[in-house]
Amino acid sequence: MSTQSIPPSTRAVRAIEEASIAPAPSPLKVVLRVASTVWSNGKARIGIVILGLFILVAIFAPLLAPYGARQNGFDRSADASAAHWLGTTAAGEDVLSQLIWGSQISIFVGLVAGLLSTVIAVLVGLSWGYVRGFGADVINFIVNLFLVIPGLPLMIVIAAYLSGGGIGMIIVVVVITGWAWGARVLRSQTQSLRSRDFVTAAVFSGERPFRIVFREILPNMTSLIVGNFFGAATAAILAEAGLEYLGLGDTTVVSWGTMLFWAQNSNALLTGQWALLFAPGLCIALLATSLTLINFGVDGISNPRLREGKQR
Amino acid sequence: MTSVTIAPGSADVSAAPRITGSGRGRAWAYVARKAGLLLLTLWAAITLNFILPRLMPGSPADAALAKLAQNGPVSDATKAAIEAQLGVPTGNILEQYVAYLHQVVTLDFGVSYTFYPQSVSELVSTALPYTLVLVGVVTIIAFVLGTLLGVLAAWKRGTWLDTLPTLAGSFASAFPYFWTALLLLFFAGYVGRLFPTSGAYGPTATPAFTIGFLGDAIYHAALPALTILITSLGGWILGMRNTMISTIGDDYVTFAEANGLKPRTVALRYAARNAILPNLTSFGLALGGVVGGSILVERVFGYPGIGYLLFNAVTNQDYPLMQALFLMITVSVLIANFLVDILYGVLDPRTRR
Amino acid sequence: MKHPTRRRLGALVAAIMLTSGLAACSIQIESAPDPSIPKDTMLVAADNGSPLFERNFNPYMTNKRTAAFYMYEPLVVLDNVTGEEHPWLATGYALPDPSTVVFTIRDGVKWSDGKPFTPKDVAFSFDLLKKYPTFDLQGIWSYIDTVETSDTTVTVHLKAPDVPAAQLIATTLIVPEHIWKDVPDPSTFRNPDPVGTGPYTLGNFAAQQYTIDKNPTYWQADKVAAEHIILPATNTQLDVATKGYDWAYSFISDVDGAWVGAGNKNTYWFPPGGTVSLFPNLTKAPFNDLNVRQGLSLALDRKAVGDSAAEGYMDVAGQTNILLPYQQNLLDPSIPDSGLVTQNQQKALEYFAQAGYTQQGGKLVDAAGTQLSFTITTANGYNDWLKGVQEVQKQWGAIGIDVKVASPQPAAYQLALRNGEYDLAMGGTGGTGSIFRDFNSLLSSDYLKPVGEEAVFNFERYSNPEADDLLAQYKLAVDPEKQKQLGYQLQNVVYNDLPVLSLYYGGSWGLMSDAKFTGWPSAADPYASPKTYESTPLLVLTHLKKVNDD
Amino acid sequence: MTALLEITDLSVDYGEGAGSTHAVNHVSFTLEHGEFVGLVGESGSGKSTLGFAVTGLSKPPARVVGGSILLDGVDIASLSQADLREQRHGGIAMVLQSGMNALNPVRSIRNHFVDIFRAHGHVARGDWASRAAELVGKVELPASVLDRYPGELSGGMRQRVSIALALSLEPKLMVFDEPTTALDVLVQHAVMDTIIELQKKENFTALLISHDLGIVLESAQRVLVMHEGEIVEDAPSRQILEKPSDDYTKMLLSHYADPRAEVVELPGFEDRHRTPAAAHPPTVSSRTRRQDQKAIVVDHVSKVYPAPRRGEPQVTAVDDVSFTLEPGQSLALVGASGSGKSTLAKLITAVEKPSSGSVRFGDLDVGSLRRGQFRRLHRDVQMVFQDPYAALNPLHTVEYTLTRPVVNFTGLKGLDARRRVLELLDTVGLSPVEEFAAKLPHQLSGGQRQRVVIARALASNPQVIIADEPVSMLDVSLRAGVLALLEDLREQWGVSLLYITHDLLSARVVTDNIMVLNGGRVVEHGNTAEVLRNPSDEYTIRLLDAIPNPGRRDVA
Repeated sequence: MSTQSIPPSTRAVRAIEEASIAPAPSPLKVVLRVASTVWSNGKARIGIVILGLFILVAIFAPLLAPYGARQNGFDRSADASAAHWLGTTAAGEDVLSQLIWGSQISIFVGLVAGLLSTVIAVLVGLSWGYVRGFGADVINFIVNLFLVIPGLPLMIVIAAYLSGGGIGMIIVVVVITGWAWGARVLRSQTQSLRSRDFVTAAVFSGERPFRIVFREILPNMTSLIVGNFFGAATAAILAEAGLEYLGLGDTTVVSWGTMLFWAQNSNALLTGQWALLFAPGLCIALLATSLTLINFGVDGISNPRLREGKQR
Repeated sequence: MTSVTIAPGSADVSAAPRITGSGRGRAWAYVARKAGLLLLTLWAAITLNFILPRLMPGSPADAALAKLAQNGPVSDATKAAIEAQLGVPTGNILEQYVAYLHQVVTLDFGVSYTFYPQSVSELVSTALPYTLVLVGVVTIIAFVLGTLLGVLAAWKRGTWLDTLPTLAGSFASAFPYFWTALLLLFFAGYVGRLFPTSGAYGPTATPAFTIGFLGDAIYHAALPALTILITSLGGWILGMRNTMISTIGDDYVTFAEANGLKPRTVALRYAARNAILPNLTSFGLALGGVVGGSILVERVFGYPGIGYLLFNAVTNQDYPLMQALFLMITVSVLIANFLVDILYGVLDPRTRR
Repeated sequence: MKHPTRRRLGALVAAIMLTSGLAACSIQIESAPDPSIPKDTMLVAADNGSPLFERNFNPYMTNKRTAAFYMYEPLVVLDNVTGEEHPWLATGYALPDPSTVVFTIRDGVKWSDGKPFTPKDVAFSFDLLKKYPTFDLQGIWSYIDTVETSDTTVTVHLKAPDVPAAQLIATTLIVPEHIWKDVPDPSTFRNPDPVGTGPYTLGNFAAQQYTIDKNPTYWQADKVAAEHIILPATNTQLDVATKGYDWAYSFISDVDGAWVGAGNKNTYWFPPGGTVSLFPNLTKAPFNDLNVRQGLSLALDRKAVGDSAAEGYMDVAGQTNILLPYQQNLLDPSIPDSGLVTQNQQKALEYFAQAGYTQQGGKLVDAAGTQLSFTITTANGYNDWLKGVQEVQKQWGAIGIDVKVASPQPAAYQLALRNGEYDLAMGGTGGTGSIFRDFNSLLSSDYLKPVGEEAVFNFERYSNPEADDLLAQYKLAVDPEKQKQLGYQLQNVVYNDLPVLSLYYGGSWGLMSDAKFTGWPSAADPYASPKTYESTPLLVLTHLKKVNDD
Repeated sequence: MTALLEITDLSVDYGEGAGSTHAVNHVSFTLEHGEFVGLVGESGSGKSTLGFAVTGLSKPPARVVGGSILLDGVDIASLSQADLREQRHGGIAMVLQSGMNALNPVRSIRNHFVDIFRAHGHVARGDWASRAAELVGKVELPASVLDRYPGELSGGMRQRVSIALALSLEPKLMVFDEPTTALDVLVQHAVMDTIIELQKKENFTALLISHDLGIVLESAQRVLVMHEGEIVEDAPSRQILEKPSDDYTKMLLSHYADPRAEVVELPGFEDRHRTPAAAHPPTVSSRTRRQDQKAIVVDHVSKVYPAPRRGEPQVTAVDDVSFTLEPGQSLALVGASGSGKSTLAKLITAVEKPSSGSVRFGDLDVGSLRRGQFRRLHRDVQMVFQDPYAALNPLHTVEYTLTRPVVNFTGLKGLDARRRVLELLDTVGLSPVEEFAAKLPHQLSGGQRQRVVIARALASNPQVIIADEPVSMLDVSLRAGVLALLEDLREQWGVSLLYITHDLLSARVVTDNIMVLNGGRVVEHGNTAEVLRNPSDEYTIRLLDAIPNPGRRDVA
């Protein structure tokens, strides 16, 4: 421990530096280290377990689901029974099977929309952090605009015009409204990194700007990017559920959001079928929670002060 | 000491940045800068609102006519009459834009396709107060409460005062708004019959500023408010906790402890007071999300606000209404953000420099 | 570190198990009427706010308050379930020739402000619709030439001989001349204080709920049982089921469990209100080939489609455009099995073979080996239709047709339908209560428009001189028996030529409670449609009896 | 009379269990009333940890694991948090390293005082204003600062405010933890003077924690030398200076010298009597390796930055500076912070463009280079950065870091490039080279990192190296090695060196010529030894006076 007598402020700075850095040369190892740091956080571990379970359920849906997602012809609005653990829908479909199949869409939308928003956020954030002058001001303005414009109303309006587009449309809408936050965070990190001496040193080493951005700056933001991905995925899952609940998605697809839409539509509460309403909502909440919990661990990487442990 | 004497202290005192201009002048400059930005952002949002429908497939005019035609045969004469009545846009894109800007400035958004002959402005102005009060008040309550809990969690880090609110908060904030609303509606409204299940006030009441009516209004707003509170509280707790944990590690907190200040003073006036600043910015940016969530909440509770109206407009393809509502929501959020900026300026002396 | 984590995880799992356990048992909602609502007052879900009520009682506006229908009356009430006409403000009408309609106006009717109702009011109302065409939603002035009045009659001269137009004209709501003549611009007039001839007048009006009170001077006041009617602005199905509503018009899933099971002597009646059909685009191949239409029709299990769409509450529709069983007397008895088409895949394939399509490897292909493939267009948000279409998709898929589903927003759907830009589209037919109108709008080449131009009716773009001729004869037929015979022939056109593929009946979703009032329309006593809007509620409101009327 | 502070067998650990380290290892010492004692050690010696333990401010992961801290007979280590807080008034006060960060940025200075008065109740409410004014007066600040916010004050003023705040506790013992380290040289000197005088006037006991033996010897009566968690020497200042007994103390001491002295020797640097005539030109052999030696010509260069905000004047960072850096020459650029020396370095390396005047390297107009053309300049002009912790990308191995400039500038590839990298490591004295090539920055010490930075600068075989305070972040004991390396390179490779520093002593040992900058202008220039021995400009004299000099002050 060589930093112990460095006074607190610099100690913290250095701790951050060393934390966001540590032993890895390749981005792959960085990811592995991020993963292990995240895993060391108790809350994050719960999140990873829950997310893992959901992903397994989604992958093995064909094996796990007792019936097909749209298979109907069972008793309508039936209560839970041995044949239908969570009852049936008003259309005579098995709720449990829909729940299991539905996980595919929610997870797919969450991951894809999260990934796309993160990619856009990284591209915009990095270039914006690296350019200066008028261009940066313009980007700044646009990003701020997207930040303050209320996302869901914008999504609703866009979705209303682009109706019938299905999952692809939802992903597009979620990405359009979801990239700005990450871009802002990554931009400020890029700015702080680009003023670091090792970036200037890379210029002196004759590196081209492209290589500086992707080999010097980007790998140092791994934890932020990972965090942004989980945040964006959480937002995407909730947004997807909201849009589908309002009937603005593709209602023919079985997902947790459309299950809630049909449940609302056939008044599942009224028919006493509240498992139909409760279960998809709980799954959405658990999935989103799992991502939030994972981000507790990811936060700990970018800000060591947030790591687990009693402080006072 | 050497031959050249330097007055002790003079070197660094003179090196202090010169303090020019009056504090008030700088404060106004800050407000003016933020107001300028607000206007620019407003313009951009208004323009976006203009461009959006024009980027989308199908013209709003066609959609409007198709909508009206559902009621029965539309003769050519009627068609023309309706076109004129609804103010279906004419002229080239620039003329439309100018006309549109004029409409926005005069708050004349034309006639609602769905609720004809009611004008859009009329519909918006009846709904707006409910949403503003509901969302505004609840958001502020949630922010204040969440911030306080966050302070407590950070200060008592590692104890149950930390773990419980953080875990519960992060779980609750992952609830879809409408789902929380549905659960509350069902259990507290229909099964428990504790609260009314729809409307902003009793069915027979007439809005007035009397104690009775206000009480009734609060009673009716209880469930929607609780929904927004439950789902948004966690975010504020977490945000405050995390920034406060950072400020607790700052030197001025250590120094305040070294000076033997009371723990409460250190926690509130030093650690929390500084942690709240970045959180305030997040507050401004999160407002859009809360307003969005409230749309779903209003839909579930049949609360006669902007959100419910927007939902109606969307399901009925009432484009003028939809656009006006989107604009209203955006403008409200922008203005709220502006106010937050001003508050930030008041709270942070550094912005006045 | 490890222990608390495991404990937390355990708690989480326990919570999930607990909630899922709870979820396993369903909860029966009980209806609990508001005790503050007296026995003579009816709670009706008829009017929805936006979400608040706008005080608009102009009967000619689309967005009027529904109760305007209980305040303003037509000359004749036409019931669309039975197709029966009930003389109302007119004691009757006659057609001395097919171009002239003479309405005999009821004597002794008073406006709710005490002024007498006269034929002048009728003529004034007709004129109003001429002056403000947006009011003329039924387009009566496309038939009317002139209107003249006497002390007791109103005579309408038509532009051309058109017997069925009389009925249309007769359903126009009538407003008082003495009030409306002073209205500066009726086209934007919201008529906040309505004065009508109807059984009810406006009581308290608030943005979330209004009350209408019995009109003491109503011309058949003795038949009106409910003293007051409360109309709230929000009527969610949960509200309807739990708050002791007396009358609502709404489709509720699992009606027996959710509505009847909620107690409060709840009953329901879902008579057919129209036929939900598939419109083939007859300008396009292969739908212009009758063999293909026959094949498609025979491949359908309509029962399954209807069950899927309406959760088993609606009957299969026959291929006749007639609503059964309540229009049984209008049905051509010679049509086999009341026009019902039963699924017969073998026969379907035979028809397809005649059209050049054969099954190969489970796919229905044409001579070139291309699979028969098309899209069914339905409207986003019309969820019963969507469910029905999905069932159709499944069934046609089973014989090897590649069916896609498009569900644009209703406006875009309407546009596609009207412009003929679709392969097959879902749509409603019939159900107006008038046989002529039901078939005219479906078959008349008067409405024929080329693809790309908006048609107001005849969306499938059917053109058949025989049908046109039958419709022209109908316009001249004053004799009911002659009308009936023409109706039979029109039914045969639809049955044989398949301009549309009827699927199942669209329901009229009447939910009623016998707790306070009895005498609701029902399968046993189908005297009127159970719907809460338009003029048929006048029939219901004058038919109800108070419970414990002692 | 008993001792004010009596520390017996104190141990402080970092972390728990197997992974813990002993930061402070069985330390014992006493402080008498009214004493001024210095605590010296390099980074990692445990001196700050000790300071925090003494003041009862140890925070996790640091834990006091043994021993006692008796203040007037009361054991601080065993006091409850509440009791500890109570005793802050009239007990131990602490001044933290960075006055910039020790004040709450959103609270006015007055409120900082009020918070303390309110917490301890030792000043009557009516006297708050006058007492606060009196206290800031003691640290030579006007009463008007009370209404300022910390952000409106300079670093020196803020550190003075923290001292006044600590003083307001009327402490018996004041612990100063590196009170001037983050401050500019001239300001450091002034603040230290204030501390020394305050201690005399107010008669509190002072414990000055510093890495700088010079500062400590100049102010303290007694010095504790700390090394690897233990106190290796505890003796009066004069004795430390004249007869140090511990080897570590001796080593520390050997790195101090007076740049004004006739002969300046540091470990590894025998004095070479730099005079214009005797300047060491590069050896002939190294010179022949160069085909085209070019000079850097700075011609009437000014750099003006726009006003930071409206209504304020624009900032002239560099004001009409001209000089030539001949091939093989070494030139020191000295000045306090804000003197423009770093801006000048940016202008020469094309990071910034001059507002007027020109910078030329041979026939290359540096000021007009565009981004894409930087390689042309950087092939020959390289830079050594101030902070070796920030100058290396933490994710790249030493080999990667060194390979990039080799590939970019020399065109070598594959094995040839690797051979060149290992050669460079050998040149900067990092062997075994294979082993160092595979290391990541965090596995290296500060000195080793700086050597990697130097090796990177050498990779393109440059003609000019610009070194921006290359040793200021390093511990004293490591500085000489890095400086010696730079010196060797210049001599053996024929590289010319522009050495930017505020440290006149190091300028004296590595450069032939010197330029003193003040407010963006050159105030004095000439042969380094001559200028420093006979300074003519008042600013140069002030800079020289600000250097802590253990031998200069009359040690009590």
